[in-house]
Amino acid sequence: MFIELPLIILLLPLLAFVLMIFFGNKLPRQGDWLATGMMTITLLLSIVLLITKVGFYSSETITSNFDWVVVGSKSIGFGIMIDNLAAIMLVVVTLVSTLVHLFSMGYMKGDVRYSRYFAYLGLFSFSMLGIVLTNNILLMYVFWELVGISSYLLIGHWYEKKSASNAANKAFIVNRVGDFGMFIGILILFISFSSFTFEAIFESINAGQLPFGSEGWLTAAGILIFCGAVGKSAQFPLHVWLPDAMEGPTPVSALIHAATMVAAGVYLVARIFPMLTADALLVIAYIGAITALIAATIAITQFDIKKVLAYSTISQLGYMIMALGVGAYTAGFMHLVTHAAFKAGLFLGAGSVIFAMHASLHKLHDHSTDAQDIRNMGGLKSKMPITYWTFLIFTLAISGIPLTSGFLSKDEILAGTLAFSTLYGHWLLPLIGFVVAGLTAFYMFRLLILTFHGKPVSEKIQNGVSESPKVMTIPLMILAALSLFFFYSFNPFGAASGWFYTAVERPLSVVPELLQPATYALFYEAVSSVHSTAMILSILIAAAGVLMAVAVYQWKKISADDLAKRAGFLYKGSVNKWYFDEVYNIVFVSGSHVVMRALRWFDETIIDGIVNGAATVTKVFASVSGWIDTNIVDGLVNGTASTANRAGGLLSHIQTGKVQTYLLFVLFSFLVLFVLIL
Amino acid sequence: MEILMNTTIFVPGLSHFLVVSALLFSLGVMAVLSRRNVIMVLMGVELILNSANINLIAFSRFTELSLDGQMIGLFVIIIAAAEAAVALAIILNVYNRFNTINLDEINLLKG
Amino acid sequence: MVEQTLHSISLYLPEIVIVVTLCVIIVADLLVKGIKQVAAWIMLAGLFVSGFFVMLQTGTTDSIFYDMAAVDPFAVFFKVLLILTGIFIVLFSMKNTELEEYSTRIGEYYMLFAGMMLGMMMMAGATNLLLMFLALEVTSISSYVLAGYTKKSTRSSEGAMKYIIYGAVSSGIMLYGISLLIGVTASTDIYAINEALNAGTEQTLILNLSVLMIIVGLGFKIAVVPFHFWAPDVYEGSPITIAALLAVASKIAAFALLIRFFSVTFIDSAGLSVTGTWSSIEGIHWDVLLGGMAALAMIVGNLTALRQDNIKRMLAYSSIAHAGYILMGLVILTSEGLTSVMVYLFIYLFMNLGAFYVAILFMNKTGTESIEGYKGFGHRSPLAGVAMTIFLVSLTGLPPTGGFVAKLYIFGAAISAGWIWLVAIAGITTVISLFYYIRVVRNMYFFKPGESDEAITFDTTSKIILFALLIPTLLLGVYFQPVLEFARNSMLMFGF
Amino acid sequence: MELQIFGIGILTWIVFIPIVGMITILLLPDKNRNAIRWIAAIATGIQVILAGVIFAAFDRTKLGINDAESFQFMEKFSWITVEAVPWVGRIEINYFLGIDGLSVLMIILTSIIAFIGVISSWNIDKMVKGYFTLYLLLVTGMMGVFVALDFFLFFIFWEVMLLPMYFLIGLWGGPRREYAAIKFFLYTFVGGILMLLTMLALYFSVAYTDPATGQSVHTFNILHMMNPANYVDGGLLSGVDTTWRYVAWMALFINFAIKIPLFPFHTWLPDAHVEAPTPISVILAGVLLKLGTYGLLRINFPIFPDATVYFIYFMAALGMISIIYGAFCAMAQDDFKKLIAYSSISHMGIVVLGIAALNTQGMVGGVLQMFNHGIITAVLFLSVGVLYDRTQKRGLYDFGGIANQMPKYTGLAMIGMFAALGLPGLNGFVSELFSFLGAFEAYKWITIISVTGIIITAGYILWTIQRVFLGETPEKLTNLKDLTPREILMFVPLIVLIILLGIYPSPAIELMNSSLSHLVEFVTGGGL
Repeated sequence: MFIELPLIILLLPLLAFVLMIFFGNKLPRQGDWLATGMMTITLLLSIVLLITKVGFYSSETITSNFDWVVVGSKSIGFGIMIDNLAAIMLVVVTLVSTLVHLFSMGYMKGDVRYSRYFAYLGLFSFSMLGIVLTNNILLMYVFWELVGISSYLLIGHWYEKKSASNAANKAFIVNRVGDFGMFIGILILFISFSSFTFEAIFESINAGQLPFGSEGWLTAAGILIFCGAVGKSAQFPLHVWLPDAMEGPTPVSALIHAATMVAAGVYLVARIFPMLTADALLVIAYIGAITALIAATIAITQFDIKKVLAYSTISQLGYMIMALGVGAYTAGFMHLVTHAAFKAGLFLGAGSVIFAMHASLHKLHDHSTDAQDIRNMGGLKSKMPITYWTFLIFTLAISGIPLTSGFLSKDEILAGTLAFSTLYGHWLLPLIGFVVAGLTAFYMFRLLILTFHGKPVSEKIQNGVSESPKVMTIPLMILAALSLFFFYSFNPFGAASGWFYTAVERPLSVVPELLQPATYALFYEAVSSVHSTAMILSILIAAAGVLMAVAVYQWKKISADDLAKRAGFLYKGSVNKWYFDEVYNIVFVSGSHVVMRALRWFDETIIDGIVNGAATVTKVFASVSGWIDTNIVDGLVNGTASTANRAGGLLSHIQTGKVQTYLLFVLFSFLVLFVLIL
Repeated sequence: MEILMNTTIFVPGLSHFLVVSALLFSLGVMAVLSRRNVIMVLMGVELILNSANINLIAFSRFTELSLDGQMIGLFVIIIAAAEAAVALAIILNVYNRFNTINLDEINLLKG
Repeated sequence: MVEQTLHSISLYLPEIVIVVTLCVIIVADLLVKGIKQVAAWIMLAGLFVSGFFVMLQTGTTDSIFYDMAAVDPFAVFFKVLLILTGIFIVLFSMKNTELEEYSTRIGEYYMLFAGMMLGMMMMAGATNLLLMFLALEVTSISSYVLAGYTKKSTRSSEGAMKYIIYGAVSSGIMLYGISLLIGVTASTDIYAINEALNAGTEQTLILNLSVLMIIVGLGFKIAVVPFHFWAPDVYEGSPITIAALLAVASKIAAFALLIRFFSVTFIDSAGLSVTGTWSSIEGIHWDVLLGGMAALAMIVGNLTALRQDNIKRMLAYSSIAHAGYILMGLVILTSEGLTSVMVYLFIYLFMNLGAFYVAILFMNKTGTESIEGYKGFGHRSPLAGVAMTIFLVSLTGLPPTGGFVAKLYIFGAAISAGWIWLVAIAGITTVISLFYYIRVVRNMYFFKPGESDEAITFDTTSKIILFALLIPTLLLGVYFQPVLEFARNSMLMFGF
Repeated sequence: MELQIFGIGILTWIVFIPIVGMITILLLPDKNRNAIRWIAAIATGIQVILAGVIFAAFDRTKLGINDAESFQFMEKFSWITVEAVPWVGRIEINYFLGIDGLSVLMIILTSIIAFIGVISSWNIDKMVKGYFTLYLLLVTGMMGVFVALDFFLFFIFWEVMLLPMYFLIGLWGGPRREYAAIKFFLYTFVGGILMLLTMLALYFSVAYTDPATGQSVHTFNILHMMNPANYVDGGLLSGVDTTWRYVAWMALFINFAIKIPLFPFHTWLPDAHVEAPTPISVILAGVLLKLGTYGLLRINFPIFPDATVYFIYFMAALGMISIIYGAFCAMAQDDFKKLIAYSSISHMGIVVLGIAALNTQGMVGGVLQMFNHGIITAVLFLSVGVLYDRTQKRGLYDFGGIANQMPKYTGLAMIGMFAALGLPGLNGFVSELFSFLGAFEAYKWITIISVTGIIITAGYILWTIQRVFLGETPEKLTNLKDLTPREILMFVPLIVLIILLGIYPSPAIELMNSSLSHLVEFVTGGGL
């Protein structure tokens, strides 16, 4: 039963996609019920699967493999692998997807390409489930690209807007850069181990085989594959696409760019965790930390509600990556799960707000005011109570306030980094971790307060705002519930005793011992010793962040402008997102434009010119000799032709028409030949 | 003159003939190349042909070639005559068309 | 002696038939008045009869008139080619509007034509220097007159005049060379000369000089650079049928003579072997000379042809270039090379005559000889356009046409003999040749005919003649075994 | 394996059925335009059916390449035989057809593309008779090259394509058609001469001993040329690793590189593509370019294994340059067709890189890429054609917002574009994957640089999509009609293939797996 079930789970959304693409427009209500219904079935099946798997087969890994293609003597298989990681991820994806489907029925109502939108959601869900279910890095790459393309299609859903299609392009191309590394990594693995399956690769490494016989290449392979995660999970330096991706419809941002697709990178790192060397892990940890810090610092100063959330997503993803890097495997993955719930909630909540604002602005025929700018909001609390309260829960969760799911996972991550430092040094990692925790609490509460609290910026707009319909609020409530601690562990202050921790265990490293990170036992011991310190610190810092936000924005004790002025260039840098876009624009976009124009010029002038070029040489020659008249260009414009032509012209000048000249030439040649043969 | 007659030692050898013919040949070629009048050019051609004739006859006198050489000489004379006849006819026709027999002026066909 | 003479006469029947034809034409021209084209028909009949007698000689190897001429497969091969060309030229001439103006004295035309045929057939068989020279002169003198046949045309007159002056000087020089050769070896028979040379001689300077002088004469006849200057002017000036005759028949005959002369006279008999490669007599570098000339001919001919607008002139340069390719087969000094020369000539006959014929057809209908004037012809006359395209493609040497096979064999022979540099030049110049051939095609097809231009149609006879040339051109591209075997068997006369 | 219809081998049928169609067309009067079109469609349709039969009957386990016994559907007739003469021995040219795993896919590709080409030629109204006559002749030439096993025959088919192509571009092409046509002609002709000379050198260096008569026979048989034992002593190309063998390899390589086209022999391609009418661009990119790489694999690799190994690095580097260079140049284009033309250069570079890997993955990837690229560019050129038919424009900036006007068209075209971009799930990805897999095993850095090409490719494809399909629809484009059923008909088979082979490429790979493995062994083993 077990293999059919995941297959059905995988293929149902594909079926939905196909049906919606071909028949969506012809169905009643453009088929939204069909897509949502099928997704709901998928969700239910996934839950069944999760319970069965974790409940009854917890320690087993269920795989099935079939030959996809045989090349030479090597056969390449495709297959499905379900371990607890996959089972949990499955539920996360289907749950968020179902809720987003539901939410979209309200949010996207009346859209020009309504059925197309649902079709793409189906395609995305299919691809994402593929990533989760596969046992094989190649197939993962395949689905990896497919989620990329669905993300491309969804970001560009409103493709009439130039900014939307630009954002879609940017997302895809930046991801391609990461995928390039991942692709090379995959090539290395296959060439070394003749297989794409994780299992076989790990076994080979465990047996002491190394890519090209070198430890360096193993580390390189790990980092290269991680490049894929850098792209997809929007890690520094490839994080620039995610904020732009907010051009897509908000539910899409919730689904793809907050909860699931961007977490695929984390999932990927978790999948390949056993083959990562200590060096590779350290790189990963630092990338995560840098990302978390950069994004958090940017998020502080943004005013677009979705942009703030986007940067917060990047920052949280940095957390997860950092956690995996330091070896806090379970914590990282748990953060993925909890984050999926509350970040999806935040986005949907933001969606609800934007939806309401749009409706209000629409009524006022105001098309100049930005519906997403928090400076235009304020005081929406009373108008949208459900949205507000759920939003508050999500904010608490992301800030790591106790009793929320976010606290559980974040706390473990911070403990992990601290433990890592006690083992290896690298104090920067926990330092960044705690700073970012504070920043997170600060900017999230800033967002919450500016949006919902205080006085409305414009009474008129506020009057038009009303609570969203049920299809939109119910998903919010479900997600809010899921952002509370008891779903993950009955102990609100320690996740380690919960089912999650027992279900998802850090896998054993397969790399040669010298290259291994600290063993689980060692690491766990370190974590236990610093756990309480970390917990207290994290609570304090989060509280400080919240307090600061409240002081600045609620009580207005401290002027935000003042702070900004004091921060000086730091503020400027943060507002301008540390100029990443600008630098990339100059270096890569303009760079490639220069290269391509240069090559085009080269192609048309030099390469083609060599063919046509001899002509130029002859022309110079011609002007010197003054022999060749210039009016002889016939229909053959081509250069070689005209070269030959000119030569022909030269020769035909010998043909003077005077018979004695001919004879003179004959005599001359005669003499020359005579001299030659002597 | 007298001295020459008396010097009976002098017998023209093959090389004398060859030198004469070579001179004749060169004169013919010179005529062909330098004269602008077609008739004069034709005279040059005659010189060339006859220089060859001198060769042939000399060879038939001085080598085992015997009469073959002289026979060829005869044929050549006939051919030269035929050629001259044809040439003159053509030149006449050219004169009718161009009103000149200056070779430099007859060059419509070129290039 | 009488027996010998009678025997010789029986083997000389093809030539005699031509002589008879010549006489009959003269008589008929005087007596028969009512019948149109009577001379042409007589000429045609004569050629067929002569061809019949040539066919009878297949396989014979004999020497006639006291070693003056040979009747052997080699001669037969070339005579067949010559008669074929002759027949086609007669057919061309019958319909040529250029000649219609002179219809009252058309007898002269065919009479001279017959004379020229006689000379050329003699060239194919001559083994004695005297006969060789005579044959050459008979051919030349007839062709001088033929070139100037349309005497009301200034161009024709000018061409004829240049031709005769150039020709006379060349033959004079050649005669001087022959006289030197005869003097050194004391013999006029080429086999005897070969023996004498093989016995050893110190006169290499004189010999080389005489070789060079003879090359001047023969080079003039085959129009190879640097002795080619007459050709474009004469072709352009002559009636187009005569241009075709000069480009094909006279070249074929001259090659027959050239091959026989050089590959008999100057071959090191000790170096002959079954491997089919030979060497020239030490110290006499005729092969190098001819090789250089072949290269020059390919380069100069093809390059100069690029600039021509007159179709006759273009074909003149093209034929100069082809002379270069053909010569290549000779200078590599292998039997394979000679075979390939013969194959080339066989195919060259059809494709070149074909190109000339289409030019004749277009000229008959529109009066233009200018390639620029060909614009839109392909649309106005699909059949002739396609035919012209095929002939030109064949001349370029693209498969599946005969021209490809011809080049294939020449190139192949040269490669197998190791003359890579020559083949390289041939390859490059072939590419160049593409331009001027394709230009005609381009003009025919890539331009719309003008509003007033009507379709050009031809009568059935013309079409039949066209197909008679077209089909071999195409067929030889895919099936050439018979020609190859014919050429190869004809080669056996040298006894290798 | 033999398969005969009316006593004539199936390969002869598939090669010459277009000639039959051509002759029929020639006999019809000019005015019967539809009859002419239908005849062309039927002739090429029969080809497709025959190709299907071949696909079904093909024995996947046979090796082919150098082993005459394991070629399939073989037909061998003596064509020209000149009996032994003392100085050269016997001469033999055969009508020798046969296919192995290397050619079978190309035959299928050719038949499909030829058929689609006819459908997309339906709206050509200028000189219909001439057009289809030349078209069918061209098809015969292409098909012939893929089945010929005699070098002479190969060469004839190769050159037969030249003239029809010249006319098809030159008469039915765009504004600068003449220039493009002559450029194409010139390049190919130069290559042809090089090939001719090499062929002759091979011919005189190879002589096998006829087992029946004991005679030494010179032959154009490609398979005999692969056997070192058949080289005569002292032949120009005899021996191993001689300078002449390198020269000969290079001459052939240049010829094929012109067709592929590899940097720096590629400049004919953008012009030819841009000026050619749509169906001819389809044929050109879909089939003609593959002749180059096919030639490398059929002739260069097995006949000159030593030189191949000697030059292989050079070849891989050229492949790399083509990939990157083509991609950048594509990005710089404003003309839709030119963009696709340069993308072809880039994608054919992948083929070259793959086959230069000299291992099975690379080889399989390369050959599969030949097939896939054929299908994909066909779709792309058809897409341009559709727009060009409607607007007479090709500039990328002339369009925008097509997606709203022509949704069906946009969907189909975008699948093609994504396939070109190497999106997994579509066929382009599979072949690129294997090509790079193979290449990486052989050349690390070259491959890594080459793979950056996929980023650039994504760049120009997405940019193109954005400029053409996305955005607001400009006023002038608001009355565009979506695809007609005929147009859908020409897209659908290709799109189906793109998706099918993207998901499950095994049927295609099975066909060539054993042959290509054998080829790799043969070449790396030095031809033994």
